[in-house]
Amino acid sequence: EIEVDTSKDYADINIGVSFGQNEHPYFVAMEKGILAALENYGLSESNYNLLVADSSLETQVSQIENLITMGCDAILLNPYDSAGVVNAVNEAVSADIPVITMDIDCEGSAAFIASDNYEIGSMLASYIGDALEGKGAIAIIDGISVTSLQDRTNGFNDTMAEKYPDIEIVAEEYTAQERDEALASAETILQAHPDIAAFVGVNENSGMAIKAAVAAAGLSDSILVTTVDATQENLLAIKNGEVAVGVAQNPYLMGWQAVELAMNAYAGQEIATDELYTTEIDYMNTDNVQEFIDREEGYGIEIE
Amino acid sequence: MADVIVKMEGISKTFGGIKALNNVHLELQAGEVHALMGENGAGKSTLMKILTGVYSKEAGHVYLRNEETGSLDEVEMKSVLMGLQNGLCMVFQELNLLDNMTVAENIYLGREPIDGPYMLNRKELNDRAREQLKKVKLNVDPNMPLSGLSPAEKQCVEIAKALSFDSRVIIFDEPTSSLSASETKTLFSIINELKSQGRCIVYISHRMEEVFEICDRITVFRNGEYVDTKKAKETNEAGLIKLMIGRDLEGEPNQGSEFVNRNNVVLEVKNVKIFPDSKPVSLKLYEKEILGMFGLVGAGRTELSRIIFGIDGISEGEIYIKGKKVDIKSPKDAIDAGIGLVPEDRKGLGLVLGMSIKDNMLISKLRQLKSAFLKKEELKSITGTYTSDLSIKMGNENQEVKELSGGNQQKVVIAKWLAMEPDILIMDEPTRGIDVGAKSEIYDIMKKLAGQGKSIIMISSEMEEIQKVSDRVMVLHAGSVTGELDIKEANKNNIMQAAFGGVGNE
Amino acid sequence: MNREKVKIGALRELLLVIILIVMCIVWTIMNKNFATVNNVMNILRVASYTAIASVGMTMIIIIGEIDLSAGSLVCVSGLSAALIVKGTNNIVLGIIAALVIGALVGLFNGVVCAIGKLPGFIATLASMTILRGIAYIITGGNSVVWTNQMFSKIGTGYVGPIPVPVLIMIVVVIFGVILTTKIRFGRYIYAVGGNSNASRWSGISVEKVKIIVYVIMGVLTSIAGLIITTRLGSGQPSAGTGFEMDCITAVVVGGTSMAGGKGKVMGTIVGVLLIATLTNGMTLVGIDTYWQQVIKGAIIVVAVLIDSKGKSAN
Amino acid sequence: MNREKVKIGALRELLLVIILIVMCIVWTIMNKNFATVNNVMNILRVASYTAIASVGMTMIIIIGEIDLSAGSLVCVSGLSAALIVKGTNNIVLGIIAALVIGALVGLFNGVVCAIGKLPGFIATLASMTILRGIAYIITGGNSVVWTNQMFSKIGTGYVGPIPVPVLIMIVVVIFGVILTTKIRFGRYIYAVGGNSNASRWSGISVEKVKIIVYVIMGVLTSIAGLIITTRLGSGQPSAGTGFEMDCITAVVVGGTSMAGGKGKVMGTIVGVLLIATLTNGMTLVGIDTYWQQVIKGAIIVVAVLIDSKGKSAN
Ligand SMILES: Nc1ncnc2c1ncn2[C@@H]1O[C@H](COP(=O)(O)OP(=O)(O)OP(=O)(O)O)[C@@H](O)[C@H]1O
Ligand SMILES: Nc1ncnc2c1ncn2[C@@H]1O[C@H](COP(=O)(O)OP(=O)(O)OP(=O)(O)O)[C@@H](O)[C@H]1O
Ligand SMILES: [Mg+2]
Ligand SMILES: [Mg+2]
Repeated sequence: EIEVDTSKDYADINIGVSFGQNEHPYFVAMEKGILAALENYGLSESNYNLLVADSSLETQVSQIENLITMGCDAILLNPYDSAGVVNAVNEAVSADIPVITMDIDCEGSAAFIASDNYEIGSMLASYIGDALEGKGAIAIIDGISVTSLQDRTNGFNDTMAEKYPDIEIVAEEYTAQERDEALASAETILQAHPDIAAFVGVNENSGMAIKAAVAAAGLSDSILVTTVDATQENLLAIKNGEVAVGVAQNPYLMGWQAVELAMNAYAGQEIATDELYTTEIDYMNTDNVQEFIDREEGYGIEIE
Repeated sequence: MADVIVKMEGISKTFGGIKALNNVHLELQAGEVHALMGENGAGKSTLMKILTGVYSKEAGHVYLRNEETGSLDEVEMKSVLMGLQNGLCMVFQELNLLDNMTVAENIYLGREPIDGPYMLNRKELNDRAREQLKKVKLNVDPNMPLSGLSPAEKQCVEIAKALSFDSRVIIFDEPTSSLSASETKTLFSIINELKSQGRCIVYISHRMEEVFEICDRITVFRNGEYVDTKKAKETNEAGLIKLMIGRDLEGEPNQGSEFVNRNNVVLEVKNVKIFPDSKPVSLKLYEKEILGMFGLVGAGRTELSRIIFGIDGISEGEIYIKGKKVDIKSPKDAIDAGIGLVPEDRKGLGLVLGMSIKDNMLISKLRQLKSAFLKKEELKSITGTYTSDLSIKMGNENQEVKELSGGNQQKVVIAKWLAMEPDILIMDEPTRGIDVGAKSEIYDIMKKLAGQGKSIIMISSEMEEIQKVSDRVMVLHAGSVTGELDIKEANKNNIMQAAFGGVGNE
Repeated sequence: MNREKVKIGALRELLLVIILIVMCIVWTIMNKNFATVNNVMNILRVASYTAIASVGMTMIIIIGEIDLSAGSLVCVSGLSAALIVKGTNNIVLGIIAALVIGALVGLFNGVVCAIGKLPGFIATLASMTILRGIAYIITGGNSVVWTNQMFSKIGTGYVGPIPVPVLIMIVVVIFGVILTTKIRFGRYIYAVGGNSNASRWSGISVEKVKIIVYVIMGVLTSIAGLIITTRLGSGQPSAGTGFEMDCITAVVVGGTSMAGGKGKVMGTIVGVLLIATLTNGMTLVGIDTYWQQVIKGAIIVVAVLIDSKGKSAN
Repeated sequence: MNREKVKIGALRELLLVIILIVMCIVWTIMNKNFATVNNVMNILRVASYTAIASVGMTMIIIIGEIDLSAGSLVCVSGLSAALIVKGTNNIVLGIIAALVIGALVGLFNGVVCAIGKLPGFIATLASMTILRGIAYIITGGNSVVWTNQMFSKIGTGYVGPIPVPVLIMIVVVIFGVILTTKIRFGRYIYAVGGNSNASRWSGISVEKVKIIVYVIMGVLTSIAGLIITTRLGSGQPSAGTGFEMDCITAVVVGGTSMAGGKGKVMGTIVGVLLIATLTNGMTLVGIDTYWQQVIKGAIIVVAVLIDSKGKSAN
């Protein structure tokens, strides 16, 4: 937990936020956390500036530059890619603006709040490996186009190769970033491999696309489907039994904590560079899905 | 024949199954003006395009005189550039200038004077261009964009460009079809000068009087075949026509039609201003009448037709059709009011070049058909009538219009408006580029239409044509009417006098 | 003569079809699952929404314009329908809303382009950006989920063995072919694209033609939007990104000239099928996703090259 | 006549500049940080790489073609340079490699388009897809990071108060203006775009002109790629996505006609600055990203509308 000096006057604080990708439920939750934390200090939307980089590193870099120009007191950054924002982050640092990274770290950040994407992939692999008792054929839709996806993909593949050498990945498509592409891939893969035991999605888009394709092919009973993130669609699908398992992160908490760190920096407190604040990641399945539904609804996110 | 500088032998060329040229030969001499004549689609332009390297030939040989040894050497003309380097230059039938560039840039395109290895020398460019423009007596700033020029001025630029190449052989493909009398005169003096310099000029035209005025020899083609070469002095108009179309053309002097119904005014234009600073114009067009409208370039005839057809707004005055005042705001309104217009600029305004002959002919007609669904048979019967009436030379109706010869394209434009069956047909230079045979067919059609109760305004710069078909002649000068003559009293003198702004007989 | 021309025309269209057939044979040999009813239906279903919007895009390109807003409109029309179905549970209302929005966006594009005299490129680039912004604003970045199972059937249902989207595609293609070849208005499309001045002088209201074509495009795009959204199972503010490029590619691969005045709806459909089959086959065979891109690019060039050489050879 | 035309031309260009100035005034009033040296340099730096490639894109569009591969080429050229600098620590080698790759891709596009007679749209669409695939294949999705600080200076360094990319931009713009207006070759670009047949018949090698313009475009794009990559501090297989659209938009907003034959490099630069200033101002003022998109779309339409009305009114 992060300690904050609540006696200070934060009324004039100006926090810049930059998300690397477009808004989607994951970032919506993160934003909710940010706003809730601000509110906790009696602050409002006027104390922060949210910019979304539309999956473009160039855009994100100029957005960071603009945040510096605006004289932000702290920047909460979800980098589109860790290596690609370094120069801009250094610029912020030399302007004495602390940068707190969320989800994906980068060099120069004052603090990093994360859930470990590699670990997410690894958890998916362990779950599948155990459920299939170490053997069988599976397919996966993953990707290397974004750091978070790439880490999950690596985590999954590494763990599979290490712990479950007898499980064969018979098909892999890097189309997880776009749902319609993922759906087309999933449908086609099921044509070639209707007999797989599990079909792994490493994010909401791939998970939901696989769910739809498996259902349409009438294979829901024989194929284990996975997904990632406690989003509305994922939670409902798990609740309905269409998806066997998901890994939940807690973006809301990430946002909340990032604000607290920013407050500390504003108050003149040293933030140890590179300190890692991890948020929990957990399995979600039919047994515990209600907990996550309740958690998210508690955050003010519509689920049911 | 020591002076032969070009010899073409056994030339053949087909376009997608159509035999455009079949075993044709031609010999050109230094210091002569050589006319090429023949019906539309006879292959004149194609032969010259083969000579200058635009098209490749399928069979045959081309020989050029080697200026050093004097011998005739066979050459394979691979590109226009190569043609130019060999002293062959052509003024194309269709304008080939660039609207987006200046006059000077057009003239020296590809040969711009440069400073050092790359730098464009604009001053030198403009100076040189001014020199060339002087030759064709065109008084425009070489630095102005070409798009600001009238068609006639553009044609002069094209000629100036050709002269600038300093070629041995200069080919003019219907250069006068958009020129008026005075510009034509200038061109002829240029041609005579070139001839005296020992150059060879190839002159393609459908205008007999021009051909006899300046040409030394005449070669006639028919249907892609060589027919004969004659000395101009040794033949005459009738003989040529016979060679060209294989029969005689009967021609009686025009007395005007007795059917013109002077009691029924079909179209009346009242006090319309053609140019902001000109006197208002009024005219009446009667039922069954062909009104010839003569004037020099810039007289405002085209402008007047644009106003009637709803292209340009009407600032002052009124237009009445069959006694009813009309407010025509667009060509669509005009067509609905029963007006058709064969425009002067067939490439830009008359045709959709990439569309089929059939579709071009039907495009204005379609809105009159009852059903929105196209009925093949119905359409075919419409197009069939006019392709045969106008004897359009083509492969088939589905061919793209741009593949037709110039004259045949013009026929398609006319067919398109005939198909629409307008009550009032305005024809702006309708026989531009059309051969003598087809011309007389078109005149017949016009007369037949008038006989059937239609009325026609024919804008023309050809005196002969005006005299041949009009029932009444109206002469415009600088945007106002300077003469109105019944055909019986109209002659070349009083028409010309009015055209120059002389005494009007309003 | 006449017969010869017909042959040439047929051969020209045939060439792409031949390429498509050859491709099918290759995939059949390489993977036993390719030539199954299921997989063919799969291909057709994936092709369906691109095909539907591409019918409109063909007309847009024939009139010499372009529509970059298709992808964003797919998204906004689908989202609106999803929001309405979610809120009211009334499918008809949702569908009508989507179509009306499509028509309105088309109207906007058409009016800016025809009356405002802006290039369609600019007009639709603007609406592309605006609509995408709106998509995120109305959803706040969230997915829109509905519960009405019937609504989902638009994208996922079957009539007999045939997926509903494929049926819709067939209807739209027939509509497109009739419109462009059998109807008076179709001639106007080609005329306007070939030479808009000459068309105006022939009594065609060029503005009206452009606007109508854009409205048709808008409506067809929103049909595609309905299919995509219901197929995905939720409304996504990011849906349809890059969709316009898929359509334009299909149109151009299908032999329609970007210069306007020329093109065929059936050619476009062959183009769509070619690309869908290629992607499907490569996935079945298990080619790496990014190698698929490389191969796809290469095959598009080769196919169009063969096609255009075949054309000019005649 | 002549004098009149010149006046019109000047006024026409002025209109966009006036819109730009008005916009700057608005932002200056609304935010104190706008009119600072730092921020202006920021705007110019963001504008620089788009401007550099847009100079090439202007020429491409003037010859009546298009280049969709710019975004992918930005990526591949930057990646190659990054890989080489990482491996050899030799900056010159890296830069040369990027430029050579740019030239080769341009050559490919140009040859397919000019000799293969494919529309530039298809040729570059294919290379776009292929290059993007290659970017992911050679990196495996990873960023490429180097240690040479000098290399990073290309994108991040300063000469006095002026960022290096801005200096490069100035050089490229001067090159572009001279090429299109002062050099003989520039006339050929306009000629080919205006009427390629008439150009050919005047002895211009249309093919050569097209190929050279595509090669120039390739080289300029790879310069943009070098700047973007070094500015980001790493080579990214996703870099440059959508970059071609930014360039095309700037060119068209700057008054160059998609129909070819007409356009000005300086107009394009004004277009780039207009869009960069708009984005910067909206961000500074704190407008929500998605509202920014809506406003941007609307302003592009309005600006081009005013511009084209101003043009036709004269
Ligand atoms: N590019 C082309 N494609 C197809 N056919 C063509 C092409 N150019 C010419 N033709 C055909 O070749 C024949 C000869 O045409 P050409 O233009 O040489 O005739 P012309 O004698 O110049 O006629 P005009 O007096 O009408 O200009 C015509 O039948 C024409 O349709
Ligand atoms: N008094 C004038 N005021 C303004 N413009 C004029 C005037 N006289 C001539 N013009 C211009 O001259 C050009 C030629 O006019 P128009 O085409 O109507 O003449 P025409 O009699 O049809 O001659 P042509 O034989 O060239 O067709 C037009 O572009 C017109 O704008
Ligand atoms: Mg001819
Ligand atoms: Mg006229």
